[in-house]
Amino acid sequence: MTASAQPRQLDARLRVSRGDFQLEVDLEVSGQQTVVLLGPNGAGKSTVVDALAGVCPIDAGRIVVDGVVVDEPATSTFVPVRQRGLGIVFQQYRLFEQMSVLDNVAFGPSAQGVRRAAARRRAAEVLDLLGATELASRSPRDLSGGQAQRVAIARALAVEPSLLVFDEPLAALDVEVRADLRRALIDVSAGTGALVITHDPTEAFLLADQIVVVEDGRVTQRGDSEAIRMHPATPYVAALTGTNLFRGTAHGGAVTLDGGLTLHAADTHAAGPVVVTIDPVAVALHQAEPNTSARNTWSTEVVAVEALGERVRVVLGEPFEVVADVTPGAVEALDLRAGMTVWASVKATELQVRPATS
Amino acid sequence: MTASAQPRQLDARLRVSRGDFQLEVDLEVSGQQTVVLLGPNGAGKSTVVDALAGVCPIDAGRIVVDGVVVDEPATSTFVPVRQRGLGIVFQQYRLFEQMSVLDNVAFGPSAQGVRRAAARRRAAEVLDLLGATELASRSPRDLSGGQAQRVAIARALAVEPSLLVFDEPLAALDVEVRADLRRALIDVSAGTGALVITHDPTEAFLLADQIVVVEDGRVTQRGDSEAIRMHPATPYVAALTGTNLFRGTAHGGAVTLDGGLTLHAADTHAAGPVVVTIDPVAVALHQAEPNTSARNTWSTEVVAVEALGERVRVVLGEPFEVVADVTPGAVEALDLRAGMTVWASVKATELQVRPATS
Amino acid sequence: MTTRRGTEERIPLLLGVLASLAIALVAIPLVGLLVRVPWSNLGSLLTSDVVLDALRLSLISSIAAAALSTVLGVPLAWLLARRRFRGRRVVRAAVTLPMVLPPVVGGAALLFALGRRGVVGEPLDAITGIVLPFSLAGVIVANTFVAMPFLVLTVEGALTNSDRGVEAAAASLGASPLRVFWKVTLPAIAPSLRAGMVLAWARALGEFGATVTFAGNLQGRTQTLPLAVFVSLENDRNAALAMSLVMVAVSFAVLLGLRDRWWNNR
Amino acid sequence: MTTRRGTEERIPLLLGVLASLAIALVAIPLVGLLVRVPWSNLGSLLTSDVVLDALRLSLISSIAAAALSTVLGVPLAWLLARRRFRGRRVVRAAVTLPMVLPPVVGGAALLFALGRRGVVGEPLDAITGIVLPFSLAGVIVANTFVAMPFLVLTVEGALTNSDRGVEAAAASLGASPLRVFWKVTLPAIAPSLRAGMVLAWARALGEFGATVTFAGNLQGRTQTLPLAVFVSLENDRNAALAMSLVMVAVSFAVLLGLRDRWWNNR
Amino acid sequence: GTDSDSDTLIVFAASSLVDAFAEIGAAFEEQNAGADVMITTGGSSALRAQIIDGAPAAVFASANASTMDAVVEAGDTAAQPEVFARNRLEVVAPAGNAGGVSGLSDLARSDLFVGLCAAGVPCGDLSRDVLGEAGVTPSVDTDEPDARALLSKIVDGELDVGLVYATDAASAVDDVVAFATGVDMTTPYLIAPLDGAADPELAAAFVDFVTGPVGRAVLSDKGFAAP
Ligand SMILES: Nc1ncnc2c1ncn2[C@@H]1O[C@H](COP(=O)(O)OP(=O)(O)OP(=O)(O)O)[C@@H](O)[C@H]1O
Ligand SMILES: Nc1ncnc2c1ncn2[C@@H]1O[C@H](COP(=O)(O)OP(=O)(O)OP(=O)(O)O)[C@@H](O)[C@H]1O
Ligand SMILES: [Mg+2]
Ligand SMILES: [Mg+2]
Repeated sequence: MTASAQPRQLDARLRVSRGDFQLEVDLEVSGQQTVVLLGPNGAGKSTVVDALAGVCPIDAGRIVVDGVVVDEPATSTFVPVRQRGLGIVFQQYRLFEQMSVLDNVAFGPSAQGVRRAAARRRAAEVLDLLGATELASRSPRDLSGGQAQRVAIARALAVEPSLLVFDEPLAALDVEVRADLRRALIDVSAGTGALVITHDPTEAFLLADQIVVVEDGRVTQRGDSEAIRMHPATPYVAALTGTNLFRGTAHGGAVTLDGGLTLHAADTHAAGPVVVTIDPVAVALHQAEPNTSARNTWSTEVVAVEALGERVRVVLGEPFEVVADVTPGAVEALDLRAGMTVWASVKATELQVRPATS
Repeated sequence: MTASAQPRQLDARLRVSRGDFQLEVDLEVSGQQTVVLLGPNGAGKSTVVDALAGVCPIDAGRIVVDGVVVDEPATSTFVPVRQRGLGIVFQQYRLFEQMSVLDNVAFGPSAQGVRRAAARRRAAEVLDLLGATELASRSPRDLSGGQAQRVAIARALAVEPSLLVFDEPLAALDVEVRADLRRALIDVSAGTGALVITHDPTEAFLLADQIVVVEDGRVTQRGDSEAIRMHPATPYVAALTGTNLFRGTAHGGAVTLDGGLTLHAADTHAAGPVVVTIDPVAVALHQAEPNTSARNTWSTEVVAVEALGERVRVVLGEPFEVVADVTPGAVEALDLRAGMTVWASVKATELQVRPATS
Repeated sequence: MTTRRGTEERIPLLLGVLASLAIALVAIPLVGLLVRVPWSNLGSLLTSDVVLDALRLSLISSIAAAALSTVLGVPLAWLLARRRFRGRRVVRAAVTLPMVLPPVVGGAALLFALGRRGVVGEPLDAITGIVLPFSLAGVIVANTFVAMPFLVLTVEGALTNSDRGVEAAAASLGASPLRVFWKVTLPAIAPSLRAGMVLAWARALGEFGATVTFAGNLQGRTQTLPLAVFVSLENDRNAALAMSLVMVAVSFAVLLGLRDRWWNNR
Repeated sequence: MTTRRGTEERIPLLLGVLASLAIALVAIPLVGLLVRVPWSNLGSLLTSDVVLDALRLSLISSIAAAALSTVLGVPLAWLLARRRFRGRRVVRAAVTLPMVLPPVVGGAALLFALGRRGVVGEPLDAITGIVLPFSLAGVIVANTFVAMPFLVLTVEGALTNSDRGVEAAAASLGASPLRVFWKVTLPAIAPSLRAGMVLAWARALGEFGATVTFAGNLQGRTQTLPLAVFVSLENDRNAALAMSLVMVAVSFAVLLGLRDRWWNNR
Repeated sequence: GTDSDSDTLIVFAASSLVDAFAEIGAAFEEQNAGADVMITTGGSSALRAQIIDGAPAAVFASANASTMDAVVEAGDTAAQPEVFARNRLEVVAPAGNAGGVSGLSDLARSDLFVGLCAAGVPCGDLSRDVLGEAGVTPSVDTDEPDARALLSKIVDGELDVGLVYATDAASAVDDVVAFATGVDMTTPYLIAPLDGAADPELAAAFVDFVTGPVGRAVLSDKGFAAP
């Protein structure tokens, strides 16, 4: 879904260093796309926002918004954030404590020259859209966490930006509002592009036209929800999607994992560096050493047992961390508890081996 | 799982007013229980924390921690929070910006008289437990959102309180860390009780021994995960658990909903105020007026269509808001889009009618 | 929110003792002063032309100086706290100098600079005909010179302390730096700004040395209350005490009149 | 984090103009002063016993007064900002009075209270033999009296502004109010505390009227630089200018010496 | 306030002349309808500095010769200065005389709190001349910036003894006891009209009035000696 003639809303090559942390991320948002930046804590997601907002000017690279270069160290170009046409919701909300909620939301339109009364009308509209009308006259200091987040979102929406940038926009919201807001976001960003930052995979999969996975300052995978779900490229993404993923080296029917352990695989053609994924459902558990056709068996410790809807997720520890999904019946039968020792088995055919690409 | 001889960790009758908002919540935590306070935004969850922390002294009622009355207006009892033995993680983290992360975590032990070196050792231990060792020498100002939340949790854990109070402890954390932390929380609170506040039902269902649902300052339901899931008492809880719930009045085989609409039910004995629940799967959708045996049919507008794993959730609007879960195939067949008009039907036998208790 | 009695922690002993000492240090001399005031013939002492003229001039000049200090000093404080520029430390050090200079020397410096024969004053007179010394304008300039540094340092301290993230948010909504400053930055530091304004006003109200040196001491034109007090100290001590009492009363009235809300807006 | 050049927004014209005016108001008189300083025989003027004695006394007394103001004033500011008690507004108004009183009157009030015949001073002398007037201790008391209010108001403003949620968090971790104050509250307002200390120090360094009235003027015992300046203004203007230059230089040195980090710790 | 500057006669006078000039000014206003005499007092040298810096004064009355000389040198006087009065010093102790003071020699006692005017101000210079003449080395506790400040510390009992002008001692006759120094030394008071006077004739008339019979009478009433 790449735009053709129309300029991209955002085209950014970001190179920022912040203390010891180095960020190297390339991002594009075009047309009416919603791009989701997904990554673990401290991956650099908010740093991307800070770079776009000019709080952390980039050290190298280039930020282009709506066809205009807004930050490019090489040419000493730096456009202040107020002229960048971005609507940003910061992770910490950053509401104006000395104004009412209504004035917070009206601030953007006012700043853009809308007359006072009109700006307040616009603010009231947006608050209404987000179901926060009754908060209008409150002080931000007297809001609950979720209410504050809703107001922060309203404030950013009120300026009708050409690109929306949302840092964890839904984290503090309850489920009902979250669904409403998700719809509102999709409505609002129908006209414009949106860059949404989240660590919540469900949110990412629901909102995203494209997902960009960031880990430790680097992009580790890009693609639509489907592609990311089907072919996780890193252990982090695999964990997100509930898959076990390992890196290793294949040699004729066996794969030696980076940890040292060797597993048998059905695929005898692969060679060299590979990525191995194992569906948690494919991991079977046994009370004693199993007499099974499965080629891979090992004894291990149960680290944790968690209910997961109709299945139960069992986390296994040494010698290699694997997640197994079993039925509640199995848990009862085996009397699974954290700390106990069990035997695990995986059939060679359940190992999906792909050549490592990165 | 109620404690027997041992005094309850927490026994609170909270009556607080804050501006227009009134809170009336009774809470008990005993033994090694984890009680989860679940509720929508602005329900008063953080106000409960503020009351326990003495930030919002209660107007009436009584707070007893570990058998000691710590706040009771009737007897003018008020014990400062520092003597209450609570470990609190506030929703806004509230880290000490002028200290390093390590000193933040060591602050509690130091305040309790532990010598400097020992306090720092303890802090390092807890940081390690939460996988935040590499943050130790950083300033809280230089942390990402999730890192800050982790440090706030470490800080509360370091004091080994007799009751842990966590206000949305996992909101900003990524999925991997969340799972780790959930385990750590369960570990830590194994010795003590814990009061965990959240708006995330998954989190609630995973952590809770008991769930207390708060809406608009009042408790609307109590029970274990199972009970809450099976018998939602309010539309909010129903929405959480993916069920349609309505209130109305039954009269011989029909129920008139509070909105005015009348539905046919199989149960002809119920009379008076009732709660009606409908499983989303039981709602069928049709392109035109259906020729069906279903007793309840109506024409309605599609408000939203959302992918939900293998099913698709369709939100229907006027004349009454119902959620339908259909297969992706059905979506394609009907070409379902937000804004279009469809016909919906529900069999009378699918209406579960229970007498309203509250 | 009204707090229930008994819900505040006791005041720590150490802090209570030190604060009491601080109050004593201020209160005892004031009591000493009040004891000596000639209460019996206070009325006649205070309704003289000299006192009324001086009171009027004091109010005008101190308020004008506080206003001028705010208008000029807040932007300077912002510049010092928010922008890195060459010579920033020198400017900051220079701004505090009027506090350090004995006021009399400050007045002399003002004369050297802005006096009729002064470096800037002479051309100013020649071009515009404006003569600052021995005029009310001169009193205001002298008062501003000594009072402004207090405002600048107070406001700068508060700005350094304040959260810049909120300013970034305002800028991202399209607000110009001036709008951010006016609508977001200033309201956020309001309590410190108020403290700074009170400091400047009070310093100006009590100012003596620089004023007498730069603007002279003419009743009805440049003689403010402190000058009148000083003159009476020389010959009529009772009158001086009575006038001091007026000053105490005026500032008490103003500071009490600023309702508590004005100070504690949260 | 070093900022790339060109990434800061231009200084808004209005703020820039006003800040420049503020700088001019301070800088021009200083230039005027520097122009008149007798540079040629500066050396001999400055190495006299009078100047060296006065410099020593000035440094001792101003630093002592700033320290005393901090030790007493910070607890008082905390009390005013954090606790509601009867008479709080009266105390706050009273604290500002020493700023408003002409220093000479302040000195007189100190004499009435703490002088040899004073309300408190006479019993103090009788019981302990301590006589404050005409001693260095008296200079320090006078300096503290005039300087402390600046610190109190600055710190109180900052405390009112600061986030009490963090204090609640500290208390919930078991910290006593004193520990919260010392470890959390004070560090959080450090920039304003520093500003207040500089204000108090500078005010004490320049203090003249209260000192001469309360503690007298004796070379080597109570004669600080401003007193020496005042006395020489009468007869040896060059010496007075030279000494003023010393004061300017000392405070410049101190303020520049406080590294930038000391001010901007974030 | 000031109605019109042309009728206002601004007189700069040394501090010790405050009372005397207030009376003389009032008498002058009575004789010259429409004239408004405004007396500004201060240390002689501070006034000198202001005059040289362009203060709009019409008449200057100084408490010693050297300050007047400086004004003359600066070319700011409109006529030759005249001596119009003299002042001498007295030893002064607070009423009750707790220190048992009896004369100039008590200034040498270290058990007393002793105050003088600072060197450089007229009364301070005169004090040092007098003490030198009498061969007394004072045990000084404070050098006050002017005679009035010194007097008020004696009145309050903060100082046990000091040297002030006889005119000052006379003004506080109820609060102090005074003793002659035994040294015959005086300081002259000079007066001159100034160049910057708005109405030079009025300025000259005021100078004549001060040196004339009315002025002389008031001055001697306040304890000044004849020129
Ligand atoms: N002001 C700063 N100075 C130095 N390092 C910082 C600063 N802010 C963030 N960092 C570091 O940069 C890295 C990226 O932080 P960032 O806030 O971008 O993470 P994030 O992806 O938004 O994480 P989260 O999901 O926890 O919000 C982290 O290691 C963080 O500690
Ligand atoms: N300081 C305050 N003054 C007045 N009202 C307040 C204050 N703080 C919160 N409220 C109001 O009290 C109600 C309960 O707020 P609370 O913070 O307890 O909600 P919450 O359940 O924690 O919500 P969230 O999930 O959004 O954090 C809300 O309506 C809120 O607006
Ligand atoms: Mg972040
Ligand atoms: Mg909350």
